[in-house]
Amino acid sequence: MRIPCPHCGPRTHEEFTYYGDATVRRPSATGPDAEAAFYDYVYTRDNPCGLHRELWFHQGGCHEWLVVERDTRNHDIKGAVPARSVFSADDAT
Amino acid sequence: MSSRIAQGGAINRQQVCRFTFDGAGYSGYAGDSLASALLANDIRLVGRSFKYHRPRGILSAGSEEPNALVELRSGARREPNTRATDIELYDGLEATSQNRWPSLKFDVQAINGLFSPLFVAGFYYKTFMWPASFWEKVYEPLIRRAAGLGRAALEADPDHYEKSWAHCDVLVIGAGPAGLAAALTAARTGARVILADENFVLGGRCLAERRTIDGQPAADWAAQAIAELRSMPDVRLFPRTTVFGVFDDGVYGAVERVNDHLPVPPEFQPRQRVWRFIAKQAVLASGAIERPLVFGNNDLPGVMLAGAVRTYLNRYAVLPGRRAVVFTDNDDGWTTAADLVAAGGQVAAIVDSREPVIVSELARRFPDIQAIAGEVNGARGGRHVESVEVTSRTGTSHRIDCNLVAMSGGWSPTLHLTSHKGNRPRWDEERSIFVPDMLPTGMRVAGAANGDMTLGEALVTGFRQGLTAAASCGFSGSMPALPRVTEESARRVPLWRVRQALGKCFVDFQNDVTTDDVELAEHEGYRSIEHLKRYTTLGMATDQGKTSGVTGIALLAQRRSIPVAATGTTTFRPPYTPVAMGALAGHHRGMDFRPTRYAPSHRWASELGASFTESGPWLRAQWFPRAGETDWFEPTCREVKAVRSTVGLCDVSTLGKIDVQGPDALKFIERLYANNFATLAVGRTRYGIMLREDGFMFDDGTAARLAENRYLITTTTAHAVQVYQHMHLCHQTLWPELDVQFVSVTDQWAQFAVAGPRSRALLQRVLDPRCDLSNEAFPFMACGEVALRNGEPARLFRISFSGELAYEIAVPGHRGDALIRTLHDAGQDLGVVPYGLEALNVLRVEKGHVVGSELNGQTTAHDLGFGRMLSTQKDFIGSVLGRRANLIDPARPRLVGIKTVDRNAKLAGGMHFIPQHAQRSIEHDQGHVTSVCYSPILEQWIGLGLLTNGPDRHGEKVMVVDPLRGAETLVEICSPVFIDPEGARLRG
Amino acid sequence: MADALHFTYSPGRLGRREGAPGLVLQELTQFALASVIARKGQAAQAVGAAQRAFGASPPTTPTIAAGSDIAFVWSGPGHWLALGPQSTESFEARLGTVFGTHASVFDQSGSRVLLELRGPRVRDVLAKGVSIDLHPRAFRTGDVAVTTASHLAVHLWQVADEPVYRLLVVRTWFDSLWRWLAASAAEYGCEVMAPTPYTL
Amino acid sequence: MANRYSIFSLLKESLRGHRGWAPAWRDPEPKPAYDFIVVGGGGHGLATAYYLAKNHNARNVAVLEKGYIGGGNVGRNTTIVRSNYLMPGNIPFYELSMKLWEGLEQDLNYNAMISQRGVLNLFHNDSQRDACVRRGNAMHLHGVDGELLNREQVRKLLPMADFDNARFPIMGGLMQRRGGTVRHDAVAWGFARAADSLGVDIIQNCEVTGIRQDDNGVTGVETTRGFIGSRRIGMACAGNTSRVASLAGLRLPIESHLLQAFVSEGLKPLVPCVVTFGAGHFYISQSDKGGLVFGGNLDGYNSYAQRGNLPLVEEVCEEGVALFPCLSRVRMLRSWGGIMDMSMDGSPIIDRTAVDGLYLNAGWCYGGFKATPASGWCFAHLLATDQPHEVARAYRLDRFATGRLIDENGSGAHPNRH
Repeated sequence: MRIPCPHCGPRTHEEFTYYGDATVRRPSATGPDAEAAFYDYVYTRDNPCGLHRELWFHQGGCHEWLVVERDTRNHDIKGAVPARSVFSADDAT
Repeated sequence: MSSRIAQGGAINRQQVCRFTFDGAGYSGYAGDSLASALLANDIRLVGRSFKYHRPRGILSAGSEEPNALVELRSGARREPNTRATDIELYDGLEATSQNRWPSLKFDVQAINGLFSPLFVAGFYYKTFMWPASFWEKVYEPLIRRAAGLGRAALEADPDHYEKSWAHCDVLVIGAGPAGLAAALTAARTGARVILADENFVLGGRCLAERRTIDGQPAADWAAQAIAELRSMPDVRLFPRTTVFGVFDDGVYGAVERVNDHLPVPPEFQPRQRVWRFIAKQAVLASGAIERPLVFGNNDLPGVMLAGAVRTYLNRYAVLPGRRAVVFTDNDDGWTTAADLVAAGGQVAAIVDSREPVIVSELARRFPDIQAIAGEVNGARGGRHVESVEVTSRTGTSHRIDCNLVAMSGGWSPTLHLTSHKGNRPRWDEERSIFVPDMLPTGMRVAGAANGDMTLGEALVTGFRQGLTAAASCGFSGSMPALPRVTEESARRVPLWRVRQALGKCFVDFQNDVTTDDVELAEHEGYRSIEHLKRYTTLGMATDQGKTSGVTGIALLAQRRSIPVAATGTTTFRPPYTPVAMGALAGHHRGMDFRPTRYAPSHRWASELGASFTESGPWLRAQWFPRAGETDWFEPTCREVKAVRSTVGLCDVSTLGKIDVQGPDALKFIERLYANNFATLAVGRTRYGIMLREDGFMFDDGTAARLAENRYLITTTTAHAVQVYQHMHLCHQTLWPELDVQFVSVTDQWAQFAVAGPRSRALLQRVLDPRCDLSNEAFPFMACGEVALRNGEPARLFRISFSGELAYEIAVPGHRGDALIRTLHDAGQDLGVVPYGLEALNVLRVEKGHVVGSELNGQTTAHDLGFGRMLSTQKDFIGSVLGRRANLIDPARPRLVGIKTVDRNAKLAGGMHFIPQHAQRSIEHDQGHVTSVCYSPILEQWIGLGLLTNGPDRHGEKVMVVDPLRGAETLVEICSPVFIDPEGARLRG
Repeated sequence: MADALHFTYSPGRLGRREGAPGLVLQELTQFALASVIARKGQAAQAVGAAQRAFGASPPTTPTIAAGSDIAFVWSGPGHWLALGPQSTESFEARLGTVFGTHASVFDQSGSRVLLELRGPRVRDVLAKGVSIDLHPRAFRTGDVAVTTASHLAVHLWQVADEPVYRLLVVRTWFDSLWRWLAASAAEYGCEVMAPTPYTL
Repeated sequence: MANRYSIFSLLKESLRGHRGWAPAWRDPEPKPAYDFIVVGGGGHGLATAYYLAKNHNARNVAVLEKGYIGGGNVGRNTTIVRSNYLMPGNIPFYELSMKLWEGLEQDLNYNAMISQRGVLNLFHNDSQRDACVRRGNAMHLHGVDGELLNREQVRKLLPMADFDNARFPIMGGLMQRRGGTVRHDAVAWGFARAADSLGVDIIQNCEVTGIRQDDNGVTGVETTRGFIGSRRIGMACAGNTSRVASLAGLRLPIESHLLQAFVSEGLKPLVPCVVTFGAGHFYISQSDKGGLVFGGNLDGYNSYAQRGNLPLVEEVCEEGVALFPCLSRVRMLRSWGGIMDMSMDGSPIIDRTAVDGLYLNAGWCYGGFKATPASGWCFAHLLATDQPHEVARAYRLDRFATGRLIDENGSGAHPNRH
């Protein structure tokens, strides 16, 4: 696979480290259901057969985390954006 | 060279190549393949089949060859299962037949043939079950010896390999007429083109046919095309290069046989090179593979694919048989008859399985050849075909003497690469072939690979696909004038098997799969094509069913009375042809298997004769033996004692170091670490633990507050990369709002532990005298910038892993070697001693510090005695799930110290705790010993372990058992801190 | 020389002995190096500060920008490696003064080894371990790649059209990189030059 | 009715052209309802159906398979069986599996070529040795065989291994002699034939597209061949567990990952036992046909594609050649890819779900093949009795919430690192 790093250009996926689902969000540690929420966050996954938004770290490049949208059926990559932008946008909303 | 035709062919008759086969000497010419040279020397029997050990000859002239497999070369360079049809002849070539004993001609296991009624598909699933103990002892060894094909070398491969990357706009796979045409039009647009072909000569079937392009021989046209391509700067030609796999996003794997045409690669050159071609577009022009016909004894040497016969005639100038019978179900077979006649061979008959009307129409063109509308029922002969039995449509039978049967069951597009990404080909009922359907992104297909079987179609589709591929990359050009070519026809009426067979009809030659096997499998319910394949092993030999797959599918369809399209296909997977593992490994073998990381003191340590060991990627000094010390034990004890009594030096640069700056630096590390850092003052260092979000221990280390908004944190050697990545993850996805910057400075700082009662004295000699190291000015856990005597800057940390008065001093990486030498020299009269990992381990076990064997990913902070460090005042990674009842359960195995009750007894890591007097069984398993050492200070073996309810059991005696090695001993549970529990020494 | 951990780097000819070397390589020494990372939201200000002080704008794309004596090698968004001559003055302090609150500065002077590579086969050698496209249509003088060479993290940039490249590699990995480079260049012949002080 | 397989029946049939063999299994139409439905006609599903019929006398059982039986991971693995585990929750289960393997052929009357040629885990440094000792001792305390070999013993067994020029020299190995290999396809077919002969309906080309529930739990499944009713439904569809479970609204601690495996060209005997390389992630054995069967790590990213990429292929070959330098000239013949149910702690799940009557057998990571008989045995027990089998008690779904994890290699909740 070649991941289109928005900073470095397309690179072989060997340069990246995979982390997994980019749609889960770290819950509040103080809520009454914190433990259940963290269980969901840490352990359960949609694991879709199809488009998957996932985190990759450009370990062998710019050291940026990316959110890559990729089809798990055929590995087609739709795009990659800096994780910072995705997760900062989350904050804004 | 009795079968060599006097003239013609793409061989160099000036360059004779001598070679041996089974020890006997022969000769051929440069440009020959081993197969053509064998045929030229009238060698017809080349190998034995897998199961029945039947005599086998040469079926094809290419990489689809199932039969003619040999062991090439000898000794450490022996290569089993090498296709004679692929090997380029070189002077000194050495080949040996395989899978036969004692000789190729008299193979004892040919007796298997007599039992063939027993050895049907799946027979082994039905027997060898009784008695149960006989399988491994009797049956399996017999089967294993009989199975397998060639013998692998046992010695290390003396050759080297490498891997490389190449980028292009258009990759053209196959340099036959379609591929050359595609490369030409693409390259003329200015696009960057790579043209690769598995053969050692580019040209494909242009070299094998007597056809013309614009009035000139096809081979000449090909030579001109190649010359033009060679003249273009952005075109790269790769002969001897098989594109073996298609991977995601335009990555194509290829292997270039750089020097396989030489006895030994020239000095400094690789034997083979794996290429990763990165192509925006690809044109697949891989041609087609001819199908054998299925009739009795169709595996006899001398029965050959008709197209291969033409290759031998036209490209290699070899007449594979003097008297031939051509058996075909299509027009192309007739071309072979014509070529045979043209080459001076005799064609005894053409047997065409189609309607008499077609046959007689074609026969008009060959007035001298007997044409029979009918079929070959079987071939006869011992180790070679001697005659065929033929039945005509009218019912008359003939026996025709011959020593060559040229058979043609039509051509199957070589579309393997179109389906490597999971796309399945489509059955074209009209032409009775599978054709590419959905293609991998960026791939197009031209010529025979797409079912366009004639030369004219190959050129047109090649030109067109080359042009469109280039256009997709933004390059434009125009179609050249279409050349005039010899007329030909690819009409075919498929004959999947003869109606009446004499003898075994082979579908998969190498694996000895016959029509009977296919029928039996279907009968027994193995009806899916995948079941059929797996049950009969059809298509699973080294040729991966290149000549048998389509026939197998068609026969299954016939048997099930369903259309071929409904039967489906098996999946083609990389590699297209087998690839040497060495080529895929490339440079990364032996000592270069993985990179080695050297600590800054490495040269100094090796000068001192240190013994080194792997620590992850690092090579670290294990101990520093002195004259007379022969094992690890003496130097280790000596080094430990020195640290406890004088002063020791140890390179600790391998710890991960991350420099964290910015206004939110404190907030950031507060969230990363489980313990409190808010109260850490500038100029002070604190031990810290990190958890994973699931609440288990992740890593430990120290954080030094270098300035108001600057912290230097350390990680364990093992987790340095993971912690750094984790910090980025946390910053970029969890807390992007934090204004914090950090970078790994592991390599920037060479860092040495100076440990022992005289460490202060030693440091005072190397530091600027103005530097105050007194307890008041620089107490335990202090940190700061200092200067060396020569004025160079350094950092000093008063931290101690050994439990002694100790410091760690850091200088920029390139100054590390100088500093360690300065320290070592300056401390000679203080008794300074370098110490290695073994002593470091003893020192830390004596102090109860945990390392990787305790931080093993299965332990919690509570397990390791850090429970009280966990902050309850803040949220940090792991704070929520770390509170789960099961993670803080006191009954979990928790950290303890152990010492042997018998002071002479030894301990070993991995022993398990069992209560004294309890049975040595799992119900009584209470944990395990994580770390052990011989403490030269306590003069006995001690250790650390994880014991159920451990901290509550100090003073109790427990067995530690090692049933694996038959050892056990009684230990006393104690605090993990064996030495100086009050910490007086390190504060000294 | 003594400051680097070179087990195998020694001037002379490696690999094929006949003919002109396919690769010429030389270690560049006596440089100062620092990581510069812009503070949150301060990248533009950091760039401006550098432009004023050094005559070089730290680039926002993978390129290198050289000023009077300092060059900025792109290393990631808002992240550069500043490369300058060695001096008695602290490089980190010098940069720190310029960047002030716009960027954090981390001395890296001891962390890397810098090589210069040239020769008719330099692209072929690099292609054996570097996965990016170095064809002149894709990678030109002034371009930077933060990538891997034989699985080791490197900064690679082109300094002349011939082409000439510079390769910056982590010091403790250098020996392995060297072994790969020597093996990859062997078939073309490789001339190793004596180390020389770094210049822009 | 199926014939009994033996040398005698084979001889008899060979004399009459093998015309008398009965189909190994029937090809029945689905009935409107069954007492038990097992979703997934792989090794685990077929074994579950077999043991439901054999151990629990269930006579009305269907196995629903979306493609052809044995087409998933049971036919796409490296055929290794072993019980050399570390964690208390795992050892008894895998040991039950080992014992079932040892009697399987007689039980099924199908030769699956169970070959106890030994499984040798190499270690290359002190801490790996200690970890092997810890594991070997845990095995011994469970009554499972294991032996520690030193460097010289390993050299004698594997003279072609690299002892002289290795980046990570071999120090020794942990050998489980009862471990070995099994002919993978034969496991699926053997269980299918035996289950079929006990009346189990094996329904191929029948994909489950929905799971119907009422207030009392599941009532059946929608399939491409219509609705099929049942109050006890077991999911044994590793690789696709998340997809099938999502039909019942379940979200699981599982990711689907890709594992490639490889086979070389056929060779005369070379590798005498299963060997795992400790300085990487590589394992190798030799099949009865002579092919070297080997594999390595996961590709590392979520995938349902059943095919992988080149870097992993290269890595595996690097490891193979580093271990046995003579493999350099051996050719890789074929690669394939399977979808692994990677659970969050690397261990499986055999448990009830939040939906009554719907049971889960999942999360086998890449260890599912060796577990096949015990998984079927225990899952059948759970389906038939609604109680976990004694050796599978640790495989609870709620352990991820409670923290009673079974994390053999301490990687935490990172499926691709297990």
